Amino acid sequence: MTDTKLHLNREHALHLLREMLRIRRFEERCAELYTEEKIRGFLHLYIGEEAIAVGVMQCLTPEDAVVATYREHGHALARGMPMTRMMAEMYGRQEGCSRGRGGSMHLFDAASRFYGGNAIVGGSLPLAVGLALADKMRGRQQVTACFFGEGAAAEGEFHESLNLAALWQLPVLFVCENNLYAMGTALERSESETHIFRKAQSYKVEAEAVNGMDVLAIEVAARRGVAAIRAGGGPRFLECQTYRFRAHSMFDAQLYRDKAEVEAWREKGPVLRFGHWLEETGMLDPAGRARIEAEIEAELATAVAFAEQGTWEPVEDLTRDVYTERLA
Amino acid sequence: MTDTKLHLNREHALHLLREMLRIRRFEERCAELYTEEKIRGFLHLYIGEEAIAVGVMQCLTPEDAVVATYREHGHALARGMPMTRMMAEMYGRQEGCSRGRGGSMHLFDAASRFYGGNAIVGGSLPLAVGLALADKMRGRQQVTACFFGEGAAAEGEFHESLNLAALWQLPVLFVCENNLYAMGTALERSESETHIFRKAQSYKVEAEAVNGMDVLAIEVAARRGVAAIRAGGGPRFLECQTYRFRAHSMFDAQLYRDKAEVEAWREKGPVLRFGHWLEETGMLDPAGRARIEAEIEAELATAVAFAEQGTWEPVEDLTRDVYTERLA
Amino acid sequence: MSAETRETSYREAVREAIRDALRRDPRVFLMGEDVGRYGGCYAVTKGLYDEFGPERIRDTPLSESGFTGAGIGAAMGGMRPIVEIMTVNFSLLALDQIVNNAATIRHMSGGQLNVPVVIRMACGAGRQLAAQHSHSLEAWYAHIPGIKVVAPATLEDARGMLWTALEDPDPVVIFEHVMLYNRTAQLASDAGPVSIEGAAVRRAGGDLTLITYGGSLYKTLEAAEALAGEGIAAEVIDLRSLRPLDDATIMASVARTHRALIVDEGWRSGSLAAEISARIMEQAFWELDAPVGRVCSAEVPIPYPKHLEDAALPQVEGIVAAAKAVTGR
Amino acid sequence: MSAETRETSYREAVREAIRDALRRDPRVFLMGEDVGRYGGCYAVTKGLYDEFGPERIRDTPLSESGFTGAGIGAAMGGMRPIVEIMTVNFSLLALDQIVNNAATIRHMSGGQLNVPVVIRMACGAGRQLAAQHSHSLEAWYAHIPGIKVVAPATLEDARGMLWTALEDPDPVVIFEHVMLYNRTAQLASDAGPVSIEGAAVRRAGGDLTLITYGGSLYKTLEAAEALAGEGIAAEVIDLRSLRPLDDATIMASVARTHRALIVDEGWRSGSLAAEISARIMEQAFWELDAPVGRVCSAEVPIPYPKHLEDAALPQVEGIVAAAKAVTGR
Ligand SMILES: Cc1ncc(C[n+]2csc(CCOP(=O)(O)OP(=O)(O)O)c2C)c(N)n1
Ligand SMILES: Cc1ncc(C[n+]2csc(CCOP(=O)(O)OP(=O)(O)O)c2C)c(N)n1
Ligand SMILES: [Mg+2]
Ligand SMILES: [Mg+2]
Repeated sequence: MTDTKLHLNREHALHLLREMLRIRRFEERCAELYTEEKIRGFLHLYIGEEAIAVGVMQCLTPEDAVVATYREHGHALARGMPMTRMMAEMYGRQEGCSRGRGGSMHLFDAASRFYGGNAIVGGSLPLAVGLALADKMRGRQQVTACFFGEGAAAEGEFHESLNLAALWQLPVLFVCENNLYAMGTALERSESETHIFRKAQSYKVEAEAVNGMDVLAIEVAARRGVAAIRAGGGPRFLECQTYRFRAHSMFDAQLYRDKAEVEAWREKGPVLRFGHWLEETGMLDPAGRARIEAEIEAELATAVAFAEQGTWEPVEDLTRDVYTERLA
Repeated sequence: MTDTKLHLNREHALHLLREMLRIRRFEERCAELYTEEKIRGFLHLYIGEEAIAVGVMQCLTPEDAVVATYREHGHALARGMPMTRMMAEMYGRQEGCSRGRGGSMHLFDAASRFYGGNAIVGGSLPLAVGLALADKMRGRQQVTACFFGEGAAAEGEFHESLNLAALWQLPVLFVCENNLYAMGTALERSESETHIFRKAQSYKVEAEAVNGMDVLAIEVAARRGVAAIRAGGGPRFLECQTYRFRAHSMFDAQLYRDKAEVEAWREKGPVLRFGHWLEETGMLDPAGRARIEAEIEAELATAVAFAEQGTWEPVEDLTRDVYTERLA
Repeated sequence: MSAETRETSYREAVREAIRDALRRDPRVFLMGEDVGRYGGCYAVTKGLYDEFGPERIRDTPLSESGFTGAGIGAAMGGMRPIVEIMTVNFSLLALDQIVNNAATIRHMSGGQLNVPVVIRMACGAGRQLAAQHSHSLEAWYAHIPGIKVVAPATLEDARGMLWTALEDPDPVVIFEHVMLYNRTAQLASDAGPVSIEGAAVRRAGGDLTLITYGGSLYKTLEAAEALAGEGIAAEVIDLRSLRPLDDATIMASVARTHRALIVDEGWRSGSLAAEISARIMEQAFWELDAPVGRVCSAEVPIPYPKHLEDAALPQVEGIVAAAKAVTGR
Repeated sequence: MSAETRETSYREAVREAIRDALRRDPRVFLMGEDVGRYGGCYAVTKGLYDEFGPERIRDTPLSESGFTGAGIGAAMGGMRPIVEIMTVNFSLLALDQIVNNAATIRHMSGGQLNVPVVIRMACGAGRQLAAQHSHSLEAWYAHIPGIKVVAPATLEDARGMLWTALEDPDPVVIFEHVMLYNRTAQLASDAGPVSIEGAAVRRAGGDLTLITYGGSLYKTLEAAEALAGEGIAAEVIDLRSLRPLDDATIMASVARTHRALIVDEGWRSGSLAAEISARIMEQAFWELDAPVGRVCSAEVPIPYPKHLEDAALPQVEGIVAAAKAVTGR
């Protein structure tokens, strides 16, 4: 049985900070690269929500599966996908993790059981149910972690998936990233019941709300959930209360919310707060912080260089892998 | 404001019995006519569940709207649709209420705002939401009563509809006819939460469970619900606990349930029990009962004769009404 | 084909195919509404629940998108699910999963992930089930790159294509026309796998090519017989695979007959028949002695009464008349 | 056309059409995801929320089936809803409502009930949005009896067809290609209603007929221009209405040019182009001097990188080359 208590030593604490910072810096760079037109299509930033992916990923083994949305850079990085291949994907290079075909919204990595990168809101939940069903039927002790926004909770596929997972007691950890908005639609204008964890409970799924800005709280809750799932207790649900600091995508004028609201949330930011706390507790000093930043900057520089040097998939390969090529 | 208490006088009590009996006898005849191959396609009988349609319809005005499923003979009759045009529809005659094109599963009647007759499980709930939205936007005090089985509650469209109705506080009376089976699938094998009214509550819709075999209980609950809706209180939800005495359709070997279970429920039958009670209270005597039966038999004979004498829509009219013909 | 044969129904052939797959491969399971205790809405799976139990003959709640998506996920997770959608009309609820997920994931992931799911569904009209239960949407499915689509019309194909579909690494949709289930024929006890790519010539003839599939095959064969009586020798091609289409077989036949008629229960506009006509236009135009014809369903929601349902669907007389028109007789 | 004109974008033309409808008829309202406070995912409805308020510019939760069905219900209840589905890909979630309900109810109820709903959606590729956001499923919709389907390509049509669609007693689906929104042109301030049935000849020419619609119109016009430079006079037909199709305009043109090429962003197999090719086969075969050609999208889920997305879609050079092939030059 996995230990559900968090043994917070300095090393682990700094690991958490570093992981969140890697996401933050990666995405800040992506936003710049978008302006430079290196990255195109839709780009959805996770900035402000890093604690969730980082906290949850601590509790998964390499054999577990991860299913995410179009806002999945953070999950992919925290899952351990190489930043090089991710950045190459953002560029559309064939060295990218999806051969360049997916871009920002469709990061995939079979090796780390990272099943996307799904851009239909709610559409990935049934996939998570199926992955967990396969694991259960094959007698494996694996967990599928399924991330999605609170907006997805209104879709019929949420409903059907929660019911199936609960009915069949499948090993799914549902992680709802409640950032209060679905594009420009505030939660209270889209759900009659705004406590998403209560919606989950209505399927008899054990569910709780967690401070999504607190990486430690997330990790503790996820560890508890994953342990219960591995023990055969069926699905668990975490509603992580968070906030997206940036626009929905690069095309969003943010007419639907006040600057002041955004500012207030920024002050609760997961990187900011956790950084302060580490300083207060003496686990981190300015030199240590600078070292981490420098390492990330180096990783990012490598990733950008890798993407820049990447190549385009030949046009002749356009229809490759629509179907599996088979030897005659 | 409508009175939510039930003033049960003898006349009303006998009306309820008669209405339930009309449905029962109509459907028994339909089953025979199916065997005689006068009626074809799918035929789903409501036998055992009559109290629900009859109880609820007492609370509606002619301006209210009704939306039902493929198991809707009872609702159509209780709504006041002429048995003649219904039976003609069962035969596929152009004198039928849907010009013969719908058959058993698609009874429609614009005059009584009876919007089908819908054969996609769950698919009619969004229609009910929309009808109620129209009434609300047009400032009318009307209610849309939406009937569906417990099996529909697993569909995504249930989820989306309940949320929309609750969010926008729409005048819908949701009536779930929980007969414990969706075809051959028992409720506990299809829902993690088997109390359907609790599912409704999870959308913050006021909901209650009612004995679906007790026409008076249904009427009281529906009257309360309709009054609250008309007062602007948003949607209400009734879970009516009932049982289908017959097979799901005419093609069902009923492998999934015991004869004994069916028998036990038959003893709780709505017609049987209410009839006994009326006898006990002295409201009904054998002569009175015989009179009712004779009247229904006459109505039914007229209906069958009407259907028998009905005509086939000319083949040339096949494509008529796919689009609205417009005068140039 | 020297093995013993047995009088079998199409329904039984499908059931045998499922049973066989379940026995061969522990990764195979069947999932759908009422496939288990009820025995399947068209009684196809009767008995399998008792034989294989609730895990492998898995009844689902009414939630087409959810369980179809779960089948896709389970396929990615290493299983070989057979998802049954009762009829194609209900598959409208599952199209997001089929089109946005099953059909895209391999390509979109750069070839990393496969979705070896098989989705079976009944389709077609003829049982007076009216406008919401009588669709023929094969053309829709055949439009989607990333999935394969088959329509077994014979018992051999119904028996043999399922295993081939399960061995295929990509998603395969199998259409079973409702009017075929009761059809019976002799089936060899050792009937083996059948390819899911490639059409079959069901009758040879030199005067014109009749191209069809699924539920319309037998009407077309009947029409060919009637035409023979009038001295017109029709070749009948059963497409079997609707995606990919077997252009070679079609064009080879048209090169011999110089005339073609397509029989397709789909609504005429945007039918699969249109695609075949367009391909003949592109690949065999100079061979044609007359325009390619189509016999399709009338463009109406299918009505309930028998005479109108019959009038809405392709029928033998209509096929014969259209074939004569194509041959100029 | 003597009225004052103004430089307008397609986006603004759609917005003006919506505003006009909302002003004219109190039964009209707009409903969809982020149509209100956000201003529409493609900024089409920006400003309307402030002008008309939350009842008539109604933001919905993410629930395509639910709110599309609600639009259908509201239409039956006497309103004139405009339902916006952000893009056609998400409409896969609403197809049960559109196909099983909107398209059937009038016929199935014996003509008693109408469904005067208008459903608008963006479609098409070109913005590097990859496999789940770039569909062209017009062919699917055009297959369904009971609905009408239009694809306004010009500003006049975008401005004028909405009101006509709202006045139509039957369900109308309007496709707006994403690459059109930023297009600008002069639009008359009194631009009036436009019929939703009937194609338009956008360029006259006697050597071959190019048939297209929606986002492909401008590529096709460019190709016609290039062809003119090579001495080939191409006529360009903008279908505008995809269901019903305007056979008369197509056949009249083919009767003059004897050659035709169809340009359609849908995947080739089962494309709308196939239907048009089949109709020309049936109605104008004897007029043809060469097989009708098709330029369609490659049969792949649309990939993200620009060079592959471009390669997947019809492009001017490809149209020119195909047109030359059809003319034998
Ligand atoms: C089925 C579907 N409908 C609409 C969209 C367009 N869309 C993309 S993201 C989004 C908002 C989703 O909100 P939420 O689930 O809360 O996730 P967040 O973006 O806040 O992380 C919408 C409406 C979509 N991708 N899929
Ligand atoms: C979307 C859809 N899936 C499947 C069916 C086939 N089907 C018809 S009725 C039925 C059972 C419905 O059960 P329930 O909602 O409880 O209603 P009941 O028949 O018990 O009145 C099923 C599975 C259908 N008509 N629609
Ligand atoms: Mg959100
Ligand atoms: Mg039931």
